[in-house]
Amino acid sequence: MSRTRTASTIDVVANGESHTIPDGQTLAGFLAARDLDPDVVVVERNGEIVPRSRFGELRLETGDRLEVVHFVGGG
Amino acid sequence: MSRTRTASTIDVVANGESHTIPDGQTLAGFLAARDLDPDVVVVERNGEIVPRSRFGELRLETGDRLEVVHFVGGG
Amino acid sequence: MSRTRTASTIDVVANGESHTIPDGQTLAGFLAARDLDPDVVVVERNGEIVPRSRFGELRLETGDRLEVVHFVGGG
Amino acid sequence: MSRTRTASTIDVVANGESHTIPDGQTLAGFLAARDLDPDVVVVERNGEIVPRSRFGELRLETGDRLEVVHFVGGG
Amino acid sequence: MSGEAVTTERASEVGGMTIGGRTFGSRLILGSGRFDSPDTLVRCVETSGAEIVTVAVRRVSLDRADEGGLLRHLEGTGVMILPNTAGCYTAEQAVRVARLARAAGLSEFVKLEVIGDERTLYPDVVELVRATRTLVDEGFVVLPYTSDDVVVARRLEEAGAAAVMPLASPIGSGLGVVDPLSLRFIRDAVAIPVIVDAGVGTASDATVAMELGVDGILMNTAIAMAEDPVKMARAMRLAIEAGRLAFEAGRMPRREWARPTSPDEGRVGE
Amino acid sequence: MSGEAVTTERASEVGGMTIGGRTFGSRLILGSGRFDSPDTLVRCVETSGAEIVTVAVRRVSLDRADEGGLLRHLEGTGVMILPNTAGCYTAEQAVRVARLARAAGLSEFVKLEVIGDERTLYPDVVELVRATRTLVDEGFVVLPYTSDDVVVARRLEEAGAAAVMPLASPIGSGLGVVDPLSLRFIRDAVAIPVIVDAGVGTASDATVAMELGVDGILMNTAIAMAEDPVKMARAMRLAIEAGRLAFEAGRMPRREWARPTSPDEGRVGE
Amino acid sequence: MSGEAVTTERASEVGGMTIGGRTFGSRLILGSGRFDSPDTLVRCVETSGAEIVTVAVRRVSLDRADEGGLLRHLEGTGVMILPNTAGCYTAEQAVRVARLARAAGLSEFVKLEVIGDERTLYPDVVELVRATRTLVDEGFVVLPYTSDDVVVARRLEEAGAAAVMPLASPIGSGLGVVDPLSLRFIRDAVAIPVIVDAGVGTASDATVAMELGVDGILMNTAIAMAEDPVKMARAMRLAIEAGRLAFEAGRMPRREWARPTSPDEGRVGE
Amino acid sequence: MSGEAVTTERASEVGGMTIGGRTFGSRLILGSGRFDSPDTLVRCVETSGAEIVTVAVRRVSLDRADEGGLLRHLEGTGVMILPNTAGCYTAEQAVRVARLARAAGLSEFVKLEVIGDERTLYPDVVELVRATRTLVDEGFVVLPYTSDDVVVARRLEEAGAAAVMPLASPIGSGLGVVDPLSLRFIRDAVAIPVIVDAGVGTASDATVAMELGVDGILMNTAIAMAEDPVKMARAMRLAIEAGRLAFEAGRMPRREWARPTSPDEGRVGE
Repeated sequence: MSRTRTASTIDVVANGESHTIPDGQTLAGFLAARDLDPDVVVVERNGEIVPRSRFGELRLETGDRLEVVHFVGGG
Repeated sequence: MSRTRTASTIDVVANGESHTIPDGQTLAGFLAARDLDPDVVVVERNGEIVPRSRFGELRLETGDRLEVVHFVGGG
Repeated sequence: MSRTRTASTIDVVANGESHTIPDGQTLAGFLAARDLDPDVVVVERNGEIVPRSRFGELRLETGDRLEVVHFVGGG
Repeated sequence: MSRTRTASTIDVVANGESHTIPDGQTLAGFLAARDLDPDVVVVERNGEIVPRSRFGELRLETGDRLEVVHFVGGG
Repeated sequence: MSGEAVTTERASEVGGMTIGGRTFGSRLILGSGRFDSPDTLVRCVETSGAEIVTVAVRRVSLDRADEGGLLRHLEGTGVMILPNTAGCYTAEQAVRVARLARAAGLSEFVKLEVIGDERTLYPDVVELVRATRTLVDEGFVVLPYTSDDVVVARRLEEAGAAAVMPLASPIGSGLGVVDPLSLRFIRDAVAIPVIVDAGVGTASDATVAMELGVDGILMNTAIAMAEDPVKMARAMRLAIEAGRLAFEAGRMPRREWARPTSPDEGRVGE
Repeated sequence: MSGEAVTTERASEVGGMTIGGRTFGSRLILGSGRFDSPDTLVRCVETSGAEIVTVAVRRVSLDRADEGGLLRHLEGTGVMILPNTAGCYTAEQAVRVARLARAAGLSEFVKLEVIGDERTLYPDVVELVRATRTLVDEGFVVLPYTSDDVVVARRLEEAGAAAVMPLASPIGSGLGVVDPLSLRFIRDAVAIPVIVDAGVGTASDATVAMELGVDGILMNTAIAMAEDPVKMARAMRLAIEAGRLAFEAGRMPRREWARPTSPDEGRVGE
Repeated sequence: MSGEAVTTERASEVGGMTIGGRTFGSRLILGSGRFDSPDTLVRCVETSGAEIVTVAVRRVSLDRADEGGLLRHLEGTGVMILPNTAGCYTAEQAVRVARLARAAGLSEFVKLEVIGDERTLYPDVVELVRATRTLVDEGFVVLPYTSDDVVVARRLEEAGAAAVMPLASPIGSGLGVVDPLSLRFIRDAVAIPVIVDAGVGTASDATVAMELGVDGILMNTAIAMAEDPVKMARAMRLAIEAGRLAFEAGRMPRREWARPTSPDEGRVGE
Repeated sequence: MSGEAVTTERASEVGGMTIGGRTFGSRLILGSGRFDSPDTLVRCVETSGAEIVTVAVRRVSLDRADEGGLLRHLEGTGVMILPNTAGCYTAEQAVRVARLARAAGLSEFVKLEVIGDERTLYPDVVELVRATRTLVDEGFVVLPYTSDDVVVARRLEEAGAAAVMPLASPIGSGLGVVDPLSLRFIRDAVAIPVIVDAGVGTASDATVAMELGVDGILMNTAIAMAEDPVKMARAMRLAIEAGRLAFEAGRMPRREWARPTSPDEGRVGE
């Protein structure tokens, strides 16, 4: 969070923490940059679920709030 | 309920059953006519509880719905 | 038990009841006369178990006490 | 047990341990020497219970086996 | 032994309980239903030491002279009358009956019942919370009969209930404390008094319940339907005191293997 | 409240029990083991109302001055001392200890224990029956600690035991009444008093046992090892009375479905 | 024995259960939490015969490569994934998590949890009913984890739940069926399947629950935390079948007195 | 599914038990009393997988042709016949019946019963130990039906019994395992097999018993008097296997407070 912010980056909040990402990065790009398989996660953006088919086109914007979840063991 | 109705009587519903009473009878009179001690009953008239102090002045009207209750054994 | 006793009969007690049988009858004969398969019964005579191999030769005597048992349902 | 034995002492076993006592000591004397109240103990000598009335006259002898017991807390 | 002396004795032994600002010397609340006569009821009140007696609100008979009413009989006992809303199946009905009860002028206390199932007489806890809120707003001191659900108990407390009254087992069943753990959960979760209501069938049930640390017990059928109600009333009174004392005394730990109470050492002839 | 007044009160409430021709006002027999001090023991005797206190027979210390003995402390309480044969594993040992105990001159009563297993402190019932016969022949009043086996109980009665004392659960375990059915079998099978001995852990256990119809309870650890022994002693006294009263009162029948205690008819607004 | 053969065998023995229009051959639902490895989980799925496995919805780690996800491991087993809303304390949270779960595209099924108390993990039944209504309106097949309150169970059914999942005792406690009566009340009161959820600790708990006539059991800790989870999974499978068969077979009546199984007449030497 | 295949499957799952030098694939011993027909018995033998079936010794009818005998029916099943001495009240009677049974030439095994009480059918353990000694001396393989008394169990082992068969509750009562602790005491105290005999009423009772670590169960009424005996026989077989597997698997620890099965961390929207 203390990284220098340049004109080419924006800040988003994902899973409760701030992330500085390239301006114009898509959701698919955001996941790929973190080695996440888009087929096993579900993403909510600003309270709305993003259909998996739109991961490639959706560009993240400053202040976006993301929840990126998957299934884990639970009873 | 099949009793003859004259000009000087009205019908009220008390505890779910119709009662034909003299027109102008007060609540106190209604109770007295049935040997009920006004000190141990509570009366609701048309959904409103009647304070005991008003039993003497309140005149019943045609179609009044009364609940006359008291305490019985219960757990 | 009140049957007439002649010279040619004797009385034995089997399973608690008196039986009048021909004098000289063997244990095998006793069982056969009652349609009992000697292979599925065990016989005690006067407190001693009779080996099955001796059923044919053993002649019953007056006053003998027999227990003739088999297996029935039980828990 | 390692005390020197003289002509004037004898050994008895009391409550499982050997005790060297003056020859001729009575049971009463034995108890008194150990600060024991004769009224609250019971004594068995060589398997026989000694009546309390005989504590004063009974002289212990070499090899006597004593059980000296009392009541303690127990359920 | 007079009723008064008894109360004094008990109060000094196991304390009383305070509900809605009033303190009661006895931890036993007695239901007045199903007694064979008002006289038996009164004797059970006296013998049990109860200082609170519940009653139901029902229509008077308008056709024949009524028996005069329960209150006349209970007057001499000095107990507090606690009206219930038994037989109500919605919050609205229960609120209506509570208001009628209060209009009798005895107190602001009400035992709130909102039943959800006729066979089990289980409460409808959703309606119960609603009715509690309404009545608390109107100034009632509300004692809701509830399930043994700890979350509901806390909601009732938040709604302003003066106590919670979870069941031990179904009303009138006499099955005793079926789920002691849930009652302890409630005891630990709320600050208001916990009164076990319903299910006690015999004295040991009352002792078991009190040992869980609850504040009191409301019972009715166990006494009224005992072969000798007056004797059972006395049993219950002692049972509740015994359970409370045991709770306060702190029981020994349980262990699966035996442990001698007489000393191992010093055995004869060893 | 003085100990004497208490005894009077209780005796009038639930009667006492008669063992070997002697009548006792209290149904509680107190074991004297494991108390933190003789003073606590004495206070528990008084508070519990016990009129019989068990003791063990052990060797005195010959090397150092002994503490003076338990009897001195109990003298003032007026209780009957009941010596036990705890720690004996054969009939012969138990008989020997019983004779020593009787020689103390207090009474002919003995609580007969013949242990068969060190971990569970279960009785050896074969030896127990033998020892009972011997001691009865010698004029003892024998109270054998036994299992909950109804056949053994009857054998002990036949052997002349003055009472049978079946366990509720292992000595010192505090597990309560594990097998109520077997205790009732015994209660129904013998004419002599049945005293539950061992296993009671808290007040409700005592109430449960008494509700089975037994005549009394012998307890020790439940009181001695409670956090507050004196308070638990009081709890136990009330618990036993409550259970006895409930037994005599005759409990209501159990039922699985609920049954209302307030009348179904006459409900408001129907 | 292959998983498939097993399913066939069981289906023919005790039938399966149908929830939300889907039929499952096994009456056991397995929770996937607390296993020491995905491999153990998969083996337990196979050994238990479970055809439904619950999972939780949690944030992925954005900082380090994640382990790849549970789904990859379960893919080969052919089970239906049943997401839960564990950890939610309001209807809103639970609805949100349910929507996220559905967006994974696996099914419309959701195990609905709305917790009301952190220590007991008891449901908040008021919120639970609200959340059920919302999710049913959105087309979900809702399986709510609920208390053993029969009135709430009926409300959930009215709200459109596809099954009700009452607890047997607290989640992860292993205390078994604490209140069998309440579970039977529920079984009798609703037409939808009843799945016991939470509390089973060992095989006999599962058998006891099934003998009450419920349709299935959801379990997790009892298998995951057994010393040998795979063996316990097999035990549970058999235990559930045994309980179901016994329920269908109709047990003998209980009686307090003994009754001989061998004939009284014809005894030797009489 | 054929009986043989089943035995193979089970043997591989939970092992068998070895008594008196003979190994049996099944841990279930079936009593043959009270069945509605020999045919039902035979089907229950097959379905339960039992390899030992008990029978009683009774006088044949000398007046009318007898039904042919139980043995003919059981011949095809391959089970071992285990004669009992049911109905005997002294060691002498029991020894006599055991000798008669052995003279049938089937085996040296005998289920030894010496009853001490007609109402409870409790064993007379003093006579039982005597009879065991006599029969062991004569070369019998003795399986005594006994109480749940650990000391008696050890005495029976010392007397040469090949197994001990403690009751779970009275014969024919169906009350299940009343005192699990005593059964575990026995299990820990003897090296010979422990077979629970009497009291099992439904499948879960069998599972509970097996989870205590006993080696097997003898049952009769629970199957014969079920509404559908054949189905109950299958339930029992699975219940025993489930209980044994759970015992071997090692159950999770019990805890009073809940513990989540889904992770606390990573919840959505925190």
